Amino acid sequence: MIFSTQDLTVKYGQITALRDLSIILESGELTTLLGANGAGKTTLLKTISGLLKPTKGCITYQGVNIEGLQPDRIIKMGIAHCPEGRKALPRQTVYENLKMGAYIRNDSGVEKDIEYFFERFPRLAERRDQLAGHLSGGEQQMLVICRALMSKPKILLLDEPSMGLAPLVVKEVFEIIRQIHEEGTTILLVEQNAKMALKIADKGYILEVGKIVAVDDAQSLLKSKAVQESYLGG
Amino acid sequence: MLLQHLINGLSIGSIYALIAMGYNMVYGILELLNFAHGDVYAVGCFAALGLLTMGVHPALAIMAGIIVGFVINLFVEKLAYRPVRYSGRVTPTITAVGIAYIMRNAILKIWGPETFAFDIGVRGSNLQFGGIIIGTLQIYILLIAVSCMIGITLYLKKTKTGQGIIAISQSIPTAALMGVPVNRTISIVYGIGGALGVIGGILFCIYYDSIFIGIGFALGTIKAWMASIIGGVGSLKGAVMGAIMLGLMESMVSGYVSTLYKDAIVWLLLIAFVLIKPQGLFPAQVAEKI
Amino acid sequence: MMNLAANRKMITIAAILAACALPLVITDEYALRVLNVFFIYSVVALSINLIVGFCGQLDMGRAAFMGLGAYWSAILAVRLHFPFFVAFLTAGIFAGLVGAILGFLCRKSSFDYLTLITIGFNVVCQVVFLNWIPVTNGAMGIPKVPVPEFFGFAFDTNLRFYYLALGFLVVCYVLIERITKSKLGRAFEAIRDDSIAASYSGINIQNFKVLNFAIGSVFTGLAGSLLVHYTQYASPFNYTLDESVYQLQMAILGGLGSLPGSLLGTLILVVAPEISRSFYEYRLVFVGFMMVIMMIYWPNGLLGKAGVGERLIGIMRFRKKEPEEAGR
Amino acid sequence: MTELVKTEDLSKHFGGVKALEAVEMTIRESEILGVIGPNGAGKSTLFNVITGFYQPTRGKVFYNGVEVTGHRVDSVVDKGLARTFQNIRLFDQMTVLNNVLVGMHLQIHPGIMETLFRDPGKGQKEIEARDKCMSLLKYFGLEKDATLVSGNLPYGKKRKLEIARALASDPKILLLDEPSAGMNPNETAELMQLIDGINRKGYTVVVIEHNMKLIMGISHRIVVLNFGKKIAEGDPAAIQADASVIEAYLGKEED
Amino acid sequence: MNKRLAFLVMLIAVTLFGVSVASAADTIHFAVVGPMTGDSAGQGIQMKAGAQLAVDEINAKGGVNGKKMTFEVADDMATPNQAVIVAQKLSLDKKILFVVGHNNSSCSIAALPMWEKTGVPVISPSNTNPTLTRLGHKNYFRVVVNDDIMVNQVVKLAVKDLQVKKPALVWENSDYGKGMKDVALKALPALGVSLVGEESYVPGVDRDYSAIVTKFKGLGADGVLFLGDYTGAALLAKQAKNLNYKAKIVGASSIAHPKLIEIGGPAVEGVVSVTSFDPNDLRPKQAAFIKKYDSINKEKPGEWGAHAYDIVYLVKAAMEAGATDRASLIQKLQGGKSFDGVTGNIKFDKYGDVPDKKAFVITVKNGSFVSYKTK
Repeated sequence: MIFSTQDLTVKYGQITALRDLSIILESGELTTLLGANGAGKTTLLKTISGLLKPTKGCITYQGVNIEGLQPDRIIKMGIAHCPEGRKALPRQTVYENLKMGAYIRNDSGVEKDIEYFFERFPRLAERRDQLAGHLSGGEQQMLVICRALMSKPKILLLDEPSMGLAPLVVKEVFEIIRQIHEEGTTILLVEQNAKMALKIADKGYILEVGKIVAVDDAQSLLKSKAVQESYLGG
Repeated sequence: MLLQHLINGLSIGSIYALIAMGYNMVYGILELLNFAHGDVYAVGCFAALGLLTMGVHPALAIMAGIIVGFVINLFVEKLAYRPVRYSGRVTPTITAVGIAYIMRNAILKIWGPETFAFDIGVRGSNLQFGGIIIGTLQIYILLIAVSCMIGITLYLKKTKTGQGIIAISQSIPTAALMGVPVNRTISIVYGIGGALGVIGGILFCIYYDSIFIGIGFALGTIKAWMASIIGGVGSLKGAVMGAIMLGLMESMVSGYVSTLYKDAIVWLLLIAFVLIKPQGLFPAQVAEKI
Repeated sequence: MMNLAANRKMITIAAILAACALPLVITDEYALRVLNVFFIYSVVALSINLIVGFCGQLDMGRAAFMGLGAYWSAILAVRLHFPFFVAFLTAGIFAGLVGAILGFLCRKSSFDYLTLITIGFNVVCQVVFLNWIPVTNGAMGIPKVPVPEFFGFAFDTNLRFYYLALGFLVVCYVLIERITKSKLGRAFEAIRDDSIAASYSGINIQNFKVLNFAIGSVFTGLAGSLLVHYTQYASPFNYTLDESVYQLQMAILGGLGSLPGSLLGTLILVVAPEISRSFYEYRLVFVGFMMVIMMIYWPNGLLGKAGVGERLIGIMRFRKKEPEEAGR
Repeated sequence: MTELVKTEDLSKHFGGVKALEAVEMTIRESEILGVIGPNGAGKSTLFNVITGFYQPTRGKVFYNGVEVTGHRVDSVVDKGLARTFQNIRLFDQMTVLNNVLVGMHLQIHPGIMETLFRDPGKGQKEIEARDKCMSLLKYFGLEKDATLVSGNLPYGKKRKLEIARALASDPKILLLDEPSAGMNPNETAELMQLIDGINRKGYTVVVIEHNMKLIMGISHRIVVLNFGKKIAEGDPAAIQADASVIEAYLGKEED
Repeated sequence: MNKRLAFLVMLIAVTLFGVSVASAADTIHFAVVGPMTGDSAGQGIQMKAGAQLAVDEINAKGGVNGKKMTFEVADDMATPNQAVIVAQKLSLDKKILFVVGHNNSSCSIAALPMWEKTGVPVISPSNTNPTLTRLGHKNYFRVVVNDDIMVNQVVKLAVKDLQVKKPALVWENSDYGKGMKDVALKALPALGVSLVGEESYVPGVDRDYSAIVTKFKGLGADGVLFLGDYTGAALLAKQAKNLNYKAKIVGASSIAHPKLIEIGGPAVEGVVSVTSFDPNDLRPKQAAFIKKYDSINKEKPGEWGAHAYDIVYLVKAAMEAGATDRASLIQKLQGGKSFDGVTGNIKFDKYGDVPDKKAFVITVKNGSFVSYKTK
């Protein structure tokens, strides 16, 4: 176990977004988090990465409680959050976006890593000096994932990477995620596209109105009748 | 004559440009209508004056003034703006007006409303081309303005903190997720804004060999704001161009229309400009979403 | 519910009666004058509240409209010998018209620009008051403005004027309260809270903004007119930007969106400087601190609604910055 | 069935992005029309162009046969449209009742005399409006919250209040933008009944949704958008069987 | 709510009953009214300092007819509306015998009717606008030479002594500058010269005069009549020098201030000004006053301080001649003998002006003011 939350409760004003939520991530595993809009998935990721402060509960990472730390501290510890909605920095170039991803790094390998991503995703390389705001949706998503990886995270939090992307691009994005996973990064994936997410995941949590309602390995969830009905459009 | 008026306008414009750059740091990046900008840097300029009259070396006094501007803005940001950072537009605007009042009256209490000589021993000479006279000081000021602009642009473009600042201007949460220490970086933005203001303010004082309370609000905040709006909010280049346009406009109106109605005419021109070209000369693209 | 409404009415009537009886206790001419000025400034604060508090348009040049009303009235009364009530009423209409025109020009302007334009308009008005000598008599101003007079009854003492000013305040207060509680006021508040949702409720945002500006300006203009007939002297130095900010502070101190708050805020800022010399000397620093502290801890003002309902916050959000995040 | 709204070649481009491209669609009287498609497919843009919030780059919008292209939002609303929003947009500082009264903006015409010379809330028009709003609130189970500040309501009630506000203007067409977002299955079921009830009262309803259960359960007709284009139109059964829809939106069954 | 209510009640109570404590009858009370806060506070504070010096001297020597003098200070904030409120307050205070003030002509115009109601003599140290004494207020006096006299002398100085052929005019846009400009526009044609250019500036705001200088240079003006404040004059001189414009600068009273040289430096060499008070006056009486004032206030007196000082002594003289209350003071002042103060000879005419008072001419030479010999 590399990471866990215990009894996490988060409130927006009077609204409780998460209620006593506990999850566990095993090192090197891809865990997916499923649930309807407003179930609290994004809230959970924001809380982990320090954007939101839980009212109650505890977040443990490598045996240390990181609850309450500022986002810049948390990313330094090796947890990168790739936010939903393709949050590229639109007024900066592709290159600058990637460089921003390495904001916390002071080593000399940054340029080399950027070149590595450019090699791996030639489409980004082509647009190296274009403003990120001018990229297509799929390219932006690619960029945002690469940017998150630039910090060399041990855990990657991915928030709906397939949102609003064409099916083909979605496939591509999932392929990237699968590769990152294979390279040994621990991933927490939030997805609406439940079927695809479960296919590449090791384990899945199902969230409903701020609560975990089911947890199982991905294959069993994929086959579960209830899950199919609620989340696979059955 | 026209050429001389143009040169006069250009030199006032370049002073406005320096002040506007500092203003625009905050306005462009954090969207705060910083009514306190002028009065904060005026404190820095008066601090420099205080040291000068105590016999401190001018270079040291000016450095100290710049540091004072930097530090005051750090404190003001922490105490007055950070608590209302996410409270919409009106709230921080009003706190800024409050800070302006506090600063201005602090100056009034300590130094009073008088005009003081501001003499650092630099005397510009004049270059004459035909009938046109250009002061060397004017050239220096223009050079300082341009090099500050280049310096800031490079700082924002090439340094890590600079890139962090640009990221913050686009989305605070996203920047935070990149590991940008948001509060510290925003403090730096305010600090630089204050320091740039002091540089502009001190050049103003040197150019006119005098300092008085009005360099803050009337000649600082308001002109910087006008320049930012002419240039387009959030564009450093725009602020500089806007400031120079403003200087030229004032000079031309004084020279060819009327000194009596100068302020009114310049304001009316600005209002007309805003109504015709609300995005300014160098607009930033914004799309409203629902 | 019913009981509360009835009580409120009783309290209001009692307050008005008490105000009417006040001169029996207070006979000091100076105190009466301060109260008279307070009544008039209250109307200005109410009009600012209508514009800034209810409609969310940050107007920082209200003194210009006071000046427009004052000069219009002074010129009509002194130069053209119109009777008081004609000068007074047309001053309100004139200020309202100018407000409508300015509002119309700014109808599409964003928050920043409107604020800038109102400041600019204040400067322009002052320059015109100062320099359009044939009409405004420039820096020397227009002296000997006649005292208010209705059908031969002159309000020429502080006591008589007290009732006129009180009546003026009561009428303006009632009218403004009715406006804010009508369809009109709801539309203003809707624009302030969410202009997009407001337009989807069928509100023509631009027209209502213009209307709001015009109505506010009518009241400001009337107050300006009444004050000039009271001080009997119109001077360009009364309508400066500093004056505008001071008036704005009256509305802020009491609470934007709260009408009784405007009265309280005005009372404090008009009366307190007269009480204490030291307050007098440091009043500007005081209001400076007050503006900062109020905005941070008490954004709704002294009599604004308490709790989460920060009236100001909905006006224009930092959408790109998602206020709920990183706000710690 | 009469066509209340008709679009012709409706296109909206943002810079180089074609958010809507040559969409031709109709809204028919008394139907429940579902609009589905992946995020970013142009569903909200379609709403925004139809209601006048965006000016279309190309094409026309007709309402009851009258062209309304380029009209301001409020004048389109005046033709009998009302909507709710994806991210709830209430007047947060106003009371629940006042929110609904704002919704009635176009129905109340109190006149200057009533505004200025009657006690607040005592005018004839005002009383009638309040009564109507209260009965509307009652229908949504919000009558007890009428005097609360709307910003303090819980999420579910906010959603209902938004619908109530939209209905207050007595629209012919009600546009609902992801009304079930953030609702649990029970709430969603309740919402489905509510929408159905509204439709039975004679309102035409258009719904943007991701929730397939809801959309397939109540829609009479479904329009599918993808990349700004209409890729399919038909009754729920047909849509579920449509290959292009499955590929773009519902997802292929095989690997 | 209760706390707020209590606060409110307290506030009202304090206002209404906060009448100042009555004091012994054997003191002479008066008031100094001027801008004590804000941008022109410096002038009001000088008025206060001048009056204070006089009062201290008088009291140290046993007072006036055995009574000590004391005064209170009120702030008109340089705004007419506030001036009226101050007048309302103090004019009803029976103790107040007379008023030193106001500083701004607009404040005087606004407040004089109020002072007149209770017959308070108002003696201004600095209102120079000629129209003020023609408004018909019997209680109004000023010890300063009015602009009519002052500006006529400036014009004469420029045309006759300095041989200016093509004069240009700069005036500050205030009641003060405007009044002077009107006089100059009448005086110039009378001497047979016509103005080639006329510009204005906003005192305390405008700092750039290069457009004006460039314009005047283009018009070929050989002399500039500067009717405004010393800061403006100093900056104009500097910017003229920078632009190689060599016209003679002639000014009225308000530029004759040590700050002119401090700010203007070498650029103001040769500037000539008519003044009613010279801060470098070497005559024994004046020099003693200046030294004393300087040692207390760490600043040389300007005309405000000197005039306020004179006003107090002037009233002392009138009281020693038999004035006892407001009415008799006005009477004594109106028909008074001439009084010799540090600013010159004060004798009021029927309007309350001092037509006989002489203004003198000074010029800047080697970084200080010296007197200028007129022809």
